[in-house]
Amino acid sequence: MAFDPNNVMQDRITDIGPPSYDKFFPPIIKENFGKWKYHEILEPGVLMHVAESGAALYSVRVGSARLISTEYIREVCAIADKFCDGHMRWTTRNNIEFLVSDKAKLAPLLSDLRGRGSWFPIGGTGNSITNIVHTQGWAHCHTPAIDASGVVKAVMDELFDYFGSHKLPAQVRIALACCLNMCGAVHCSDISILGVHRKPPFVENERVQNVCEIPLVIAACPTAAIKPKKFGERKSVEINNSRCMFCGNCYTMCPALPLADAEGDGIALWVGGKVSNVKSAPMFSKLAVPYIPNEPPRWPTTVQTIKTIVEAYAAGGRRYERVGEWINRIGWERFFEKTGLEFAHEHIDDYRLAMTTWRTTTQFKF
Amino acid sequence: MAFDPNNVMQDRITDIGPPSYDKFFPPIIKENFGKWKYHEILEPGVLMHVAESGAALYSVRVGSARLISTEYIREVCAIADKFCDGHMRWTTRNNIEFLVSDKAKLAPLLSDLRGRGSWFPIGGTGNSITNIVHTQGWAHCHTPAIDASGVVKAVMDELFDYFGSHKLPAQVRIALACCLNMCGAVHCSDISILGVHRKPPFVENERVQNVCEIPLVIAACPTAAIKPKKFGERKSVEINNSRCMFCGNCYTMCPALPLADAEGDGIALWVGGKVSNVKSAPMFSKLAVPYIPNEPPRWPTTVQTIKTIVEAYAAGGRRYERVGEWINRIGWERFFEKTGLEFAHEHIDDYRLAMTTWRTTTQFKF
Amino acid sequence: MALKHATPMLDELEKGPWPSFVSDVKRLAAKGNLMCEDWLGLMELSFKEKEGHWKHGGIVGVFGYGGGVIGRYCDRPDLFPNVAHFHTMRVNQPASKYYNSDVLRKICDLWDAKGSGLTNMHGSTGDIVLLGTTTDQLEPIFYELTHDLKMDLGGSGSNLRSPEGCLGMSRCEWACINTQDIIYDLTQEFQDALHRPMFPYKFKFKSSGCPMDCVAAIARADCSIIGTWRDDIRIDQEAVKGYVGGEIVPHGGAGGPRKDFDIKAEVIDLCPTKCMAFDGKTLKIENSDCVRCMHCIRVMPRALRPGVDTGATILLGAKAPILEGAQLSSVVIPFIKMESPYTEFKEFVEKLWDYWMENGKNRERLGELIQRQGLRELLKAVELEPDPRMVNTPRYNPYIFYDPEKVPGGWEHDATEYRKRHQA
Amino acid sequence: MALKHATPMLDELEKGPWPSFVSDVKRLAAKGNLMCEDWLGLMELSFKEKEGHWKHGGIVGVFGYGGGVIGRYCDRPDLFPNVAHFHTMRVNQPASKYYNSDVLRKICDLWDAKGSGLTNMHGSTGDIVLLGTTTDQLEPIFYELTHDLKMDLGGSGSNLRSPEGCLGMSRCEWACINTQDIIYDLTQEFQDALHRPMFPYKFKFKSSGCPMDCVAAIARADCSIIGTWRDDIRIDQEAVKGYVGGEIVPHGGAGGPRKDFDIKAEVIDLCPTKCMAFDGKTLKIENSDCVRCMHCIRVMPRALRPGVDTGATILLGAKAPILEGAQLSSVVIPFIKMESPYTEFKEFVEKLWDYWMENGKNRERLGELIQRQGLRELLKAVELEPDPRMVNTPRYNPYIFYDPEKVPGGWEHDATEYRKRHQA
Ligand code: SRM
Ligand code: SRM
Ligand code: SRM
Ligand code: SRM
Ligand code: SF4
Ligand code: SF4
Ligand code: SF4
Ligand code: SF4
Ligand code: SF4
Ligand code: SF4
Ligand code: SF4
Ligand code: SF4
Repeated sequence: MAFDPNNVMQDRITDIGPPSYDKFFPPIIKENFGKWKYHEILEPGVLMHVAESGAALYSVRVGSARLISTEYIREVCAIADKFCDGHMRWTTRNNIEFLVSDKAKLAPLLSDLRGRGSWFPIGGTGNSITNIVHTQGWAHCHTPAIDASGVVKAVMDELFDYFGSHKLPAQVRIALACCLNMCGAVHCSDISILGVHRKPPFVENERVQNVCEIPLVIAACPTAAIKPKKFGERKSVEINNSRCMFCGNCYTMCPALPLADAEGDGIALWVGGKVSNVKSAPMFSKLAVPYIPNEPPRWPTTVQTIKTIVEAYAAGGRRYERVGEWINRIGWERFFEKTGLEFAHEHIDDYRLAMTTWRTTTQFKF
Repeated sequence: MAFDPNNVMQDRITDIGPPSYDKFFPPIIKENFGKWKYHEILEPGVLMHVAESGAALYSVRVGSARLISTEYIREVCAIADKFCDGHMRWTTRNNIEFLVSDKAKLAPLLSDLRGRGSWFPIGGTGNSITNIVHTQGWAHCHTPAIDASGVVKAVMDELFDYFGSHKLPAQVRIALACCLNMCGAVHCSDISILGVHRKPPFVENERVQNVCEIPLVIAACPTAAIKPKKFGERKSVEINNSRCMFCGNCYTMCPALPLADAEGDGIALWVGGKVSNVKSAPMFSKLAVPYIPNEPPRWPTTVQTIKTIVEAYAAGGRRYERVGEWINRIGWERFFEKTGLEFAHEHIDDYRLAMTTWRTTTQFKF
Repeated sequence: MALKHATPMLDELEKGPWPSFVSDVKRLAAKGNLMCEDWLGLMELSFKEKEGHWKHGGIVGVFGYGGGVIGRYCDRPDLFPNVAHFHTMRVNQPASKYYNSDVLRKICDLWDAKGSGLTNMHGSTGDIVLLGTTTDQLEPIFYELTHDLKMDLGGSGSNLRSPEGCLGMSRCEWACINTQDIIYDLTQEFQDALHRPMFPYKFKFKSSGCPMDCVAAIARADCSIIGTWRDDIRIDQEAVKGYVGGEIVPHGGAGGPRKDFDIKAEVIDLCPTKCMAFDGKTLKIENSDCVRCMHCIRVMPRALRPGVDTGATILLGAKAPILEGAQLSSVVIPFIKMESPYTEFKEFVEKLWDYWMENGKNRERLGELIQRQGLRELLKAVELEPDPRMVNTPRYNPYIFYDPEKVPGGWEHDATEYRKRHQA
Repeated sequence: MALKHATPMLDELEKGPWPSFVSDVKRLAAKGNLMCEDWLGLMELSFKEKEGHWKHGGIVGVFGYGGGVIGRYCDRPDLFPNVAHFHTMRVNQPASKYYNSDVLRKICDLWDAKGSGLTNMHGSTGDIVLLGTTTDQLEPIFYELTHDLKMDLGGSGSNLRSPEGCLGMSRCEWACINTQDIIYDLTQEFQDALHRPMFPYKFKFKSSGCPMDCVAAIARADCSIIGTWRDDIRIDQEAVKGYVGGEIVPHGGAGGPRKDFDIKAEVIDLCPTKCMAFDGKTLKIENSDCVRCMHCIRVMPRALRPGVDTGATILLGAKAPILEGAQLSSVVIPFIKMESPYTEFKEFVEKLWDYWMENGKNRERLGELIQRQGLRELLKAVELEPDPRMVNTPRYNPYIFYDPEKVPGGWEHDATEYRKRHQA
């Protein structure tokens, strides 16, 4: 039965949930599910997983822009059909993996991919810089301080060499979020790119009462900077600018409190976070650079600063040492020295848990 | 001129400050000040410091109750006269050091000290348990939840063997404070004995207005549990018992809010703090036992629990490893196992920085 | 074909070796996709002005669901009428995102016909994100999705969000739990919570098969389910020799095809608990000291494997910074067996949600509630006993809220008797 | 001689090998000291009832001073009239507590005549604590103290408290600064602040000669002055050989007279920054990586010594838990030369106090003020530049209070222009 706009309840299907996880498995995975024995990365981007049965699955990982069109997906499908009996998957970091059951098709697949211009860079495995987890930016969201896809493209272009190689001490995970909501694991990445506002919202007193629920707006502010205030006859709010740290949470609650601003907005860079429990426990990312101006279309200062950090790490990190582990070993004083970044007031925490970050020992390096 | 009670201003001397630090130095220290070259502990309690000049100073350290009478001080003076030309000092942990410039007098001094009953135990150096830093308790303060000197005596009797020997992995510093004001380094000791109340203050509504400044009382409460309240015509305060964590700070501000109680009060034990910057940074002590009843005159449960902790450490700690470093290495799960202490709700922090203490990793031991 | 809007700034992003979303979208726009054309123009304007041009959502959605669609309107419909409405539909992905070309082409067909043709593969939570359609298309799309693709919407708003896991047993030798089945099962079990707002705020499940945490559960999920084991690491001593002898590439090749493996420097010395020893022949692990960090296993995957008594560690409360600061998840169940149908775990979840729904304030994440009320309240609500594995360190402040039930007389004093003993 | 009060519980504390304060006080009481007799009775009562029997102070003191005396009254003067008043006098100790028998006997004479004969040698802050006298004795004692003993009272109340240091250069080879002179000089310089309340709350200076911190300055002093060096550790390679060869007892004998010294296990491997190497002959230290933790030095005191370019690290804010939780001191000046007359340091202190006095609330310790206003405000007030050595880690929350002066247009938006670009 076709959809009938006048009767949306007809034949309605709801709450079926997603397809089962195994619905689209290639046969080799069905057969060896839970029985994999070991893996080996044959070359950057090419994984081999061997099952107890001896069966081997080859996964070829390619980078992707994540913001992709149906055109692009159709191309991916065509490749999968040609080499993988139509099977593929996406990784948790938005890379695509072509799943090859027949080893003979591996080399042809690789050369096919290489023949398709820059659409399908092979890499992202092992001690590489894999795809940047990111968010909407100017593409689709209402609170961004920066674009997402544009910055990611510019950064990945510069770091491209690290995507398709295994030459870093360990994996480096970069993430981007376009505002403090941090729609990603930006707070725990080796390097994080964060869109920040630097001007408090302005209050459109005429509109507040119409478009906002004032108690929700007040409750939304983490630093209690917002108070109710009458504006003539109309109910509105007042912002104590000196308590505002520009999170934009009030704007999410109330469109009459815009804070975006071409000169105010920009990028803060964070370093040293991680998620895995390998060797050291998961860690938050810490502030490296408080502010870099928004520089579309290619954000050169941001890109170069990240490059500098990566290269300092590549030069100084020891095998298996994540960025944060490297910094913990050499000390933050050395991190700032080696990267040439400036240490400023913004780096010193002054929020709720600030005192747990101060140096309460005479141990440091001159 | 003698003091004239009718004219206190006559000849008044003020603001002269303490005697200069070098006023009572023995000559050997005057001569070698700032020119010491190395030291060696000849035996527990006996330090030798050698100067660049070759001169050697022998310091004999003896334990002391700290709460001492003029009788006792006079005896100390007599000993100092006999062997040290009258020179001695007190350490930062209330031990006494007899300063011997003439090596020939060292052995006679030691045997003299040993001949004086239990007044002058020799030890407290190196990898020992030295004197317990402590406070007033029932001897002189108005807020204690426990006695100080009595507990210290009972604990040191039990640990006596560790005072006069070097058999621990590292030094162990024990401190006691009789209330949460913590008049000592109790918050950073290997083992801390802390007097705790467990009942909120009761409000003597009749008296509050007369004896207290209500705004100060309210401001004194760390958890904002106190509010002003009228009691008939009189101003008083009300305590939200469920927010009270029994610190007694309001009682310090206001005698009409007593909280001491025979059954409510008792001891909490803390472990793993340190002050020195050696190897690891200074650390706070952490809760080991939330509550042990007050058991005068010899606090057997407290004493035995401390003994258990010390022995677990003595058995498991590695050379140079302070109690806190030992626990950090083996993990808190093992600490509770090895000591047989119970882990309970009270151990889980729920104050301001609580979230920084939770286990945000899958790394732990079964 | 020339596009409607010149995009000199965006065009700069067609350079360079990384795939260009600009080239991609232009390609589709060039086929006559009007939404793509205007979207490019709008992006160019944002690049020029350094400010975004999307307004708040407004409530749009499909009938009977309280989530799955993010409303979005452009603030320059005068200039870009084709993206005046540009709502997102979140389509719940199959756990860990295996597809075949058949189903993907169907999605493309649907989205070319009824949406912008732009997608995110995938959203940060895990959904297939279909970017940009108009309000009138929502129901038709939903109909086709459920009827023809047998797919459903994902979560948004104060709902359960689409759960996600790492690929687990499908391709990974380290998976200690069946993450995919867990995620699928929970998603099905809690369909109602996923589609209809019933919580104080959003709630996320993520599951990783082992402590590598390849889905970043510990950083991003209110409830993180992470596989682990409680018996011994399995050792194949022959393979150890293979590594030591340079016959097997270390670290599964992640550091390149090198031959200079040094077991002491790379494994023994880097074990965080120093519980390993190698005497030149045999590798020994003092498993009671192992914290299952996976380091040795990942360096020598052919020699070492997780144990066989597997299950999960459950951690709670991860979230992004707003309001009370970012949190990682904290251990509340050190070990739980996770076997279908996950009854014990689901009972735990029900208790957890009851507690949160009863005590959480509007827009208060679970982690914030735990922060506000303390872990003690949570543990009581979900009937768990305190365990040192829940903390890195016991409290170091003396601000203990002693339980009055354990104090003789509770909170009461006998004031009269007190003053008999103590003159005021 | 039988004492006035039976003390069966206290008598239990006469047993055991540790010196007994009970035996000591009984000895004095037996000589006819009435205060001691009643004090013993009062203690016995406290032991029996498990509650203390002292009341709050009330304001007592010597003329012109706002500190130095702690008033104390007993709440059972009916039973123990001789300790009805039992005030403490804090006598400022000579820095690091060297005495000769002459001066101590004078103190004993004074205290036997005019006080209880009970003392604390010493109080936790460092004072000679004379425990127990009556109000009418305060002035006579003060007179004798200043005239005959040339001593003065120490601090109490919202004053500077009696500063204290480790014994430093007087007997320790590791002292990098002259702690005793620093403490004496500061005490003299700031006599007024010590005797007259001028602060929001108490303020403590403590100084240790090296990072061992034998006076626990980092845990207990609002301003902690800790000696350190910024050049290289001095190495005597011959002595290193002596240790390795078992000729010199390691750790200065602190672990007993053992001969099994293992330089690798005990020194090289335990160095927190792993900046040492020993090739069997020569010990090397990569000093630029050294964090001056003193470990290697304390293990081999005859081979290693601190450098010669010495000075101090200044840390601020340590305190006990009330109100805002215990704090350790935090680095604010990584390195400062400390040479008499300490002008630069004193200027810093003046700025610090100005800031605290201007901004501190009543009963707010310096550390709490810094917590409340942030380190940034403090650094501005004392004119110091931010330095990574001040933090263990830079901030990890994104709640940055950007300085409006660095933002074009500061906090202002052009609302009209904004709405030209963005329709509402
Ligand atoms: C495919 C994917 C899982 C999925 O369900 O999609 C995956 C797959 C594997 N991961 Fe992962 N990880 C994947 C995301 C992650 C994440 C999550 C993230 O980055 O957001 C993490 C945590 C990151 C962090 O700590 O910040 C992650 C931390 C690891 C680690 C830990 C490395 C470390 O030094 O901390 C390993 C072990 C290793 O590589 O040494 C690992 C190892 C592996 C192995 C070797 C597991 C196996 O035996 O198959 C897989 C191939 C790794 C490789 O690419 O070299 N995987 N892995 C994800 C690929 C993402 C991508 O496209 O790049
Ligand atoms: C006399 C005294 C200083 C004073 O001005 O009075 C002192 C004197 C020495 N200390 Fe200390 N320390 C003294 C209190 C401290 C304190 C403060 C405290 O305990 O309240 C500490 C910090 C404690 C802490 O970390 O919790 C302290 C931590 C050290 C350390 C670090 C040990 C460690 O493993 O952390 C050393 C080095 C060592 O012993 O290995 C040290 C070393 C020394 C040396 C060897 C220094 C020297 O070269 O002369 C002295 C003899 C040590 C011994 O007794 O074995 N001293 N030392 C104090 C004696 C107290 C007592 O009567 O027991
Ligand atoms: C689409 C997506 C970003 C992306 O480009 O992938 C996204 C987009 C938005 N997120 Fe998010 N979040 C997305 C994953 C996340 C994640 C990551 C995750 O789920 O693993 C997080 C961090 C983890 C967490 O939940 O804390 C995240 C933390 C937030 C927050 C902050 C929540 C907090 O407690 O701090 C907000 C603010 C809010 O809820 O008001 C938010 C709000 C939003 C809103 C709805 C904007 C708003 O304030 O109303 C964004 C809509 C953008 C749009 O127009 O399309 N989003 N958001 C992700 C969802 C796609 C999907 O379903 O797969
Ligand atoms: C006598 C002494 C304990 C001892 O037995 O040695 C002492 C005794 C008292 N202290 Fe203390 N404090 C003593 C050293 C300390 C120390 C240790 C130090 O100075 O190194 C501390 C911890 C460090 C610090 O300053 O934070 C200390 C932290 C407190 C506090 C909590 C302050 C805070 O900010 O948290 C209070 C509460 C108050 O000020 O109201 C306090 C209050 C008190 C009062 C005045 C009680 C009160 O609330 O009014 C006690 C008087 C007892 C009496 O009747 O004799 N005492 N007090 C110490 C002073 C002797 C001396 O001058 O040498
Ligand atoms: S990070 Fe902020 S701006 Fe970016 S998608 Fe999420 S909510 Fe929108
Ligand atoms: S932007 Fe954030 S901090 Fe500023 S007023 Fe709004 S909610 Fe408060
Ligand atoms: S710790 Fe408390 S009870 Fe003990 S002396 Fe200090 S203030 Fe008094
Ligand atoms: S005892 Fe402490 S927590 Fe309780 S009411 Fe008094 S000040 Fe507040
Ligand atoms: S989390 Fe563990 S089980 Fe899952 S993919 Fe990563 S390594 Fe494999
Ligand atoms: S898993 Fe980690 S902790 Fe366990 S043995 Fe291996 S390296 Fe050590
Ligand atoms: S702090 Fe340093 S200088 Fe002072 S006594 Fe201790 S070891 Fe010596
Ligand atoms: S002082 Fe400490 S950090 Fe420096 S070399 Fe010695 S052990 Fe290493």
